[in-house]
Amino acid sequence: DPALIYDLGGKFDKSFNEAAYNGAQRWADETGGSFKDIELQSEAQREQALRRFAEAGFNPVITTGFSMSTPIANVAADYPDTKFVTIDGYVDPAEHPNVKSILFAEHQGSYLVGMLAAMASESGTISFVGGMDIPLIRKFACGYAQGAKAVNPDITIIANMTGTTPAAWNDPVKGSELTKAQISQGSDVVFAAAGGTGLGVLQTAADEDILSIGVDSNQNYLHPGKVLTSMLKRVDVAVEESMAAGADLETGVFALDLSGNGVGYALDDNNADLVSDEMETAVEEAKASIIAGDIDVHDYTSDDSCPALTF
Amino acid sequence: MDKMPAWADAILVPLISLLLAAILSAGVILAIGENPIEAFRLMVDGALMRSTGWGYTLYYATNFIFTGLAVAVAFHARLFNIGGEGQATVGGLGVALVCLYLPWPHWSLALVAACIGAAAFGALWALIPAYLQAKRGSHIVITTIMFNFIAAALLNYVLVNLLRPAGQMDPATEVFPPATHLPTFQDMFATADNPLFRGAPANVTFFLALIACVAVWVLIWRTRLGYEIRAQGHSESAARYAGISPTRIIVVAMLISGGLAGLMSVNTTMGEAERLVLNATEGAGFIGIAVALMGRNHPFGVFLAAILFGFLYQGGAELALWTNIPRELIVVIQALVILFTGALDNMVRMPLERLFSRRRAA
Amino acid sequence: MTDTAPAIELKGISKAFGPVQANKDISIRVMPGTIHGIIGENGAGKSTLMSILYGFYRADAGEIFVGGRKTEIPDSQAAIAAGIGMVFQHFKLVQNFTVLENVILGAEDGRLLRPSLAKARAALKSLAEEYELAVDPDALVETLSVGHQQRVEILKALYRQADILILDEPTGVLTPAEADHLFRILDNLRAEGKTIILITHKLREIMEITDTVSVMRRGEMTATVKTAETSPQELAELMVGRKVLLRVDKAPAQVGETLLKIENLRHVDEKGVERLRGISLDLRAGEVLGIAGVAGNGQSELLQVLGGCAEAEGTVTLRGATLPLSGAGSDGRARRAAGIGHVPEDRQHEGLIMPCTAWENSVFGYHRDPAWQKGLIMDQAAIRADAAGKIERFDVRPPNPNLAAKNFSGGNQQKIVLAREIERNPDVLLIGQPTRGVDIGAIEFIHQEIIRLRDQGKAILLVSVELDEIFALSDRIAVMFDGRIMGIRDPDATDQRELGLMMAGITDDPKVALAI
Amino acid sequence: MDFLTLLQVLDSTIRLATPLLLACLAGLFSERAGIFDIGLEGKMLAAAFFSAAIAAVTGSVWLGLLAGIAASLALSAIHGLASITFRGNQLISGVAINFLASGLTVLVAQDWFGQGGRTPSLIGAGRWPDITLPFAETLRPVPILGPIYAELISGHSILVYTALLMVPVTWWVLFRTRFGLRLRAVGEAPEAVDTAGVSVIGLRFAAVAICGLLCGLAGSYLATGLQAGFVREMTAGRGYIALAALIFAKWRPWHALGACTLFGLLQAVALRYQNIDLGGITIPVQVMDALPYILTVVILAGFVGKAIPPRAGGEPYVKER
Ligand SMILES: Nc1ncnc2c1ncn2[C@@H]1O[C@H](COP(=O)(O)OP(=O)(O)OP(=O)(O)O)[C@@H](O)[C@H]1O
Ligand SMILES: Nc1ncnc2c1ncn2[C@@H]1O[C@H](COP(=O)(O)OP(=O)(O)OP(=O)(O)O)[C@@H](O)[C@H]1O
Ligand SMILES: [Mg+2]
Ligand SMILES: [Mg+2]
Repeated sequence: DPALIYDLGGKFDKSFNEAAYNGAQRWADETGGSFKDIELQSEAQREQALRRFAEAGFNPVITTGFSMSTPIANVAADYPDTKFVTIDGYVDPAEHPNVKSILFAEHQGSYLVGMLAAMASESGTISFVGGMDIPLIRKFACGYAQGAKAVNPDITIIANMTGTTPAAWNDPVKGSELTKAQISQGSDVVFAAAGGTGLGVLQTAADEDILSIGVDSNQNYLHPGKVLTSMLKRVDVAVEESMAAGADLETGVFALDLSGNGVGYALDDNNADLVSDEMETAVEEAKASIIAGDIDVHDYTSDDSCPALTF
Repeated sequence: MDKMPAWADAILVPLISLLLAAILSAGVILAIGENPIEAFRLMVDGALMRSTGWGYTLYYATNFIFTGLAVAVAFHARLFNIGGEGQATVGGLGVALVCLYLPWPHWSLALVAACIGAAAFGALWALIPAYLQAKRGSHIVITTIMFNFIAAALLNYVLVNLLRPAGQMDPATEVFPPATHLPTFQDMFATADNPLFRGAPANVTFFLALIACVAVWVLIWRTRLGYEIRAQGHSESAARYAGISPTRIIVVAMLISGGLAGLMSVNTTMGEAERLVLNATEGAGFIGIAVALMGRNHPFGVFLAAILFGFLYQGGAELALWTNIPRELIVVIQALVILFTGALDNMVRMPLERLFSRRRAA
Repeated sequence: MTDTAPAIELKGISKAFGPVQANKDISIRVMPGTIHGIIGENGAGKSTLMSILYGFYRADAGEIFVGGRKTEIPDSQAAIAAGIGMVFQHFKLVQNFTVLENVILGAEDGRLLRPSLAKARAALKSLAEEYELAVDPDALVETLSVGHQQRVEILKALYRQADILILDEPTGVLTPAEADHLFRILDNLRAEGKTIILITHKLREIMEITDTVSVMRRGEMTATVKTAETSPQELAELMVGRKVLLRVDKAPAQVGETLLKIENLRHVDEKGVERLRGISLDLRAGEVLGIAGVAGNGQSELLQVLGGCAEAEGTVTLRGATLPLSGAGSDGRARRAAGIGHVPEDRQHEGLIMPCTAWENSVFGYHRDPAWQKGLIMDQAAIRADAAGKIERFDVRPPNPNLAAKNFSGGNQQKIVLAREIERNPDVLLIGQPTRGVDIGAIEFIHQEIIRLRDQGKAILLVSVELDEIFALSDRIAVMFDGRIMGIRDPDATDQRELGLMMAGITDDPKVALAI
Repeated sequence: MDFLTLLQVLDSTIRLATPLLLACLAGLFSERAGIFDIGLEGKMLAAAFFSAAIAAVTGSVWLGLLAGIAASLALSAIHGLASITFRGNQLISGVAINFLASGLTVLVAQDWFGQGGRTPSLIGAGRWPDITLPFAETLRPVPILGPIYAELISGHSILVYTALLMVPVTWWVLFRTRFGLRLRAVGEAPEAVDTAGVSVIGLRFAAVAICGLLCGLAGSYLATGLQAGFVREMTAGRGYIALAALIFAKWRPWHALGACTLFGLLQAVALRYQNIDLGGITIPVQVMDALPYILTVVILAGFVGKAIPPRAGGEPYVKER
């Protein structure tokens, strides 16, 4: 059986980890298989969970969150017959042939929702609320800004991070205040990439009657008609496919980007009225250009810099 | 003089308190629809019945010993150091700098230097609250809480902007060079045909923690400084009468306390992660308060309480691994243990005292 | 025998604190309109008995009758309802409340404070006139002198319309004048038909004011006698169970050179109040210099400054060498090194660390001496051995150096401190209130030790609020008032009356009078 | 900073200060009676969860409020039992309560809703509506005062006004009533209260209960006023900040208002101004984040000096040694 290890944010975060859980559940429903999963509660537990699952014969062992890459690198060699998957993490395939690293091109997805935000904005100011200030979140913000500027070069983009400790993933009150502050600075579309904090952002945006953009999972349903779209990161697909492949999993480094629908934006009944046909056409064109390589979306983590936005 | 024998107070009371905590915990487990006996069996099995389990239990215990001792030393001077968390965080920075920027021929030398680094950084972080308490009367409880938040921000800044290798996603330093890797229990005790402690993070730092227990005991009850710390803690006016400078004692006690808290990071950062990560302390600074209070601020009590909490951590991890019980159950069990052994102990002691004095009268 | 019921009758009262049997089967009757004295050694159980009567503690066994009726007194509320008021040995006042607030606490009328305060203000005014109990109703209690705080306690009881008033060691902290004043009040109260129970260690007071007196020993009531039919000697023997010397035997002093010279000493306390306003004194070898004065006139600060517990300005020389009075070298350690010993006024908060053992306390202040060190750690064996010796020589009971200081009785705690300071053989010994709250047996011993030290040629500075003690021990008496020395007298050439006037700031000396 | 921004910062200050103020006044009652309480955080958290959970289930924010208060009172009862009845260590009891609330809220939330320790999002009557004060819209055009009234003073939930009202109420209760006199006395000298014939235990339990009540309001405001639901650890250290504010305020109600407003303001400012650019040198976001804490330390060290707590605080009342 496969096993799934969620990152510290927990299984039901309505975004990243929950997407992994949904993928696993879908696989289980479709195949009738079963899987084991665990929510971590401490740093030292990372290796422990990997080892215990490997020893108990689970294969593959799938993990979410970049923090798992180092522990996997530490244990992989001890269990050569077990396949490990790190989602968002990178483990050198030359050193550890039994590890599959799945990375997402979040900047590309963010670029698309950035375009949508700029098109939907009437005030010419849009904003971003990040969770903890780490490079990954800056990658979201940077792609978002670049996409928005592609539509409207004069657009103002306000980017705020909730905090510098892990508590920043779970402070909806602060998320709400940040949103209110951004609204008062003129923002009328806000993109939240902030875990549980994002729920406060979406809520406040709905309360104050501006548009918001969800992240990771499709969060459009949270406030129908108020969430412009969600930046999708198909962790569910990655997990489902890994589970389906089972022990025969192909290892190595895989980058899931727009071309493979690894990232994207959500369009459903809840936001159908918000996204006009022109908007959709423009975004689809950009998507094609990105896939074709005509548009280069800058990846913040490639050089720790962002041409479109200063932090 | 006393109302009941010392052994009853030291052993019977905590045991009965623990039992009460266990019974209530079982009730909680029942309430969420799980089997408490099975849960307990899993915890004991995972934490105590296998060498690897012990390896984890002792790893966590090592953290709690250091932070517990830190709180205890400050407490003897009547200072409530809630800042163990921040001091350990900054201590980790000291460890990282020592391990990353100095070349080490052998782990033992690196360990000594890392200990100095950790203790120095931790002590430094305690120095400002101590100085403000001594000189300005700023309440140390508040300043140390504030310094926890400030430490988190500082570490975040350093990791994100300064120490993180370019291109790495994790806000963490790169892995320390192999020469600084500490021997784990596996390295020390496993043989070819008996893979003891396989993969467990317990390492030589545990023995350092034991040494720290003894050292703190000697310090508090055998040295002049300890004598002065206790005097100051019991009565500031008496200390002044004896020519003991309150400022000096406050500062020195907090430096030692901060140093001990900082030493915890040797275990997590050098021993386990082998790199500096963002939330390496994981609340051990706060657990240290409970450990110290439960251990009655005595190093041996701190040691026992630390093992107990180590067991709870590791047992809880096993529980989460094999059942659907959410990890928060362990937090609840910890709360009940702290409540019954630390705050409601008189609920057990009072009837026991009556029992003993009636038996004596008879 | 008349057939009036006793105001108070206790039958078979017993009370144990853990293993300590504080009261054993005690019975006592107090007739209305009388003053009944209770005496007994420290720890005899006097305070415990009265606290039971006042509902502060609950007796393990026994019955209480008030005015002939059996009364249950489970708490102080019941005692107050029964007309009992009590002034505790340690006042039960809220320090940062005003006098008025303290008086109405628990006896308010209605839920709002304003009407209660107004009513109490009026009542206090009439009580003050009736009994000479004037106190500023709006003063914070912490700013009041001990004597005034006691008045507040008495006012509290009277405001609650107590008919029976219990006073636990009320004169321990008062000057002779204040004590006289108190006794006048008690007389008035008795004349009005109120009943008073008075606990004291001072036989003179018993003889002066009480009608009957009960003696307690080790938790038991050993005797109740009519005051008119007994003598101080008899009472003392009943208390201690053996003969006691009520006065100190001493030879004339062999005075030598001046050891400690104090010039123009000034000290300002934390609140900015000038406590010492230019003190000059000479202390000579082989003499006891007694400092008399009402508590709070700077005697405590004088001891603190000389002992290195507080900073000051001025000059102090010891054998000609100047002692620093502030900054480095002005702390207690430096003073001890210079040869000044210090028995502090407050043994529980300064002289001892209560939770620590007797042997640990036996080197307190001297704990840095090389003799007590073995490398980096303290030489426990040496300290214990030394402590055992001191305990034996000073007859500390129980003779167990491993017992925590808090587990010794007050008298024995004092002996531990004295043993520590005296055995160091200091050239100058500062002693504050050596026998405060200590019973007759222990007082005798402590006084002998002080005189023995004097006869060895040491200089002793004695601060005491007990004029009797000052007279008994001193070779010269300096009186302090408001941070100044009012004058120095020869004990044989003065009397309590003159000193009492000087303590109140009244003097014939024009030079001093001008300075005030 | 223009006038409108200033108003918005102050508006945000009021919102952020409200839970702090309620918790701070809660602590004030408890500590004035001599019971130290570092469990404010836990009580707020429990109240936040139960008010959100019950509001989600019943759709009534008022029932939620009652449930939140009940939960907070239950924890208060534990604290009282430990520190008053059984004379336990008040600090340990507080630490235990914080752990208990942190674990139980998530455990129960998971058991009831299965959403990872979250309650469902509240809608409609499950949340506190913002109250528009009379004439807010009419007066808005008035220069300066109009916007202040309409933007800043009007438009908060009822709990905000309750919190503000609690300041004079607390002052009045403490300093103008019999109960207040006794409560203050029991925190300074319980033996004086006892010998005056008043029950120390009764008074202290009353104080602890009031503390529970106010923490209940604070939690309810967090989860059903500021937010639309509960998430784990949503108090995020506010209980500790309230404690800091209490010491800062030297245990006085009006000062508590000042201290909480100051902390709220610092947070509001830090939220709004990240990465300040000072002529080429950017102040990193971490500094802005830590700023409220740094300033707290600076203020404490520089301006407050020694804060003297109620004298009997933290010590159980023991008659017999
Ligand atoms: N609070 C206490 N706890 C335990 N033991 C105590 C306590 N108070 C007193 N004792 C013990 O009880 C004994 C009797 O105390 P008590 O106060 O009656 O002494 P005493 O014989 O009157 O001495 P002294 O005359 O010097 O005051 C003491 O020697 C002490 O060991
Ligand atoms: N609250 C208490 N808890 C335990 N033991 C106590 C307590 N109060 C008094 N004792 C002990 O009971 C005994 C009688 O004490 P009590 O205070 O009644 O003596 P006392 O006659 O008033 O002495 P003193 O003259 O010193 O005031 C002593 O041994 C004392 O140590
Ligand atoms: Mg005694
Ligand atoms: Mg007494």
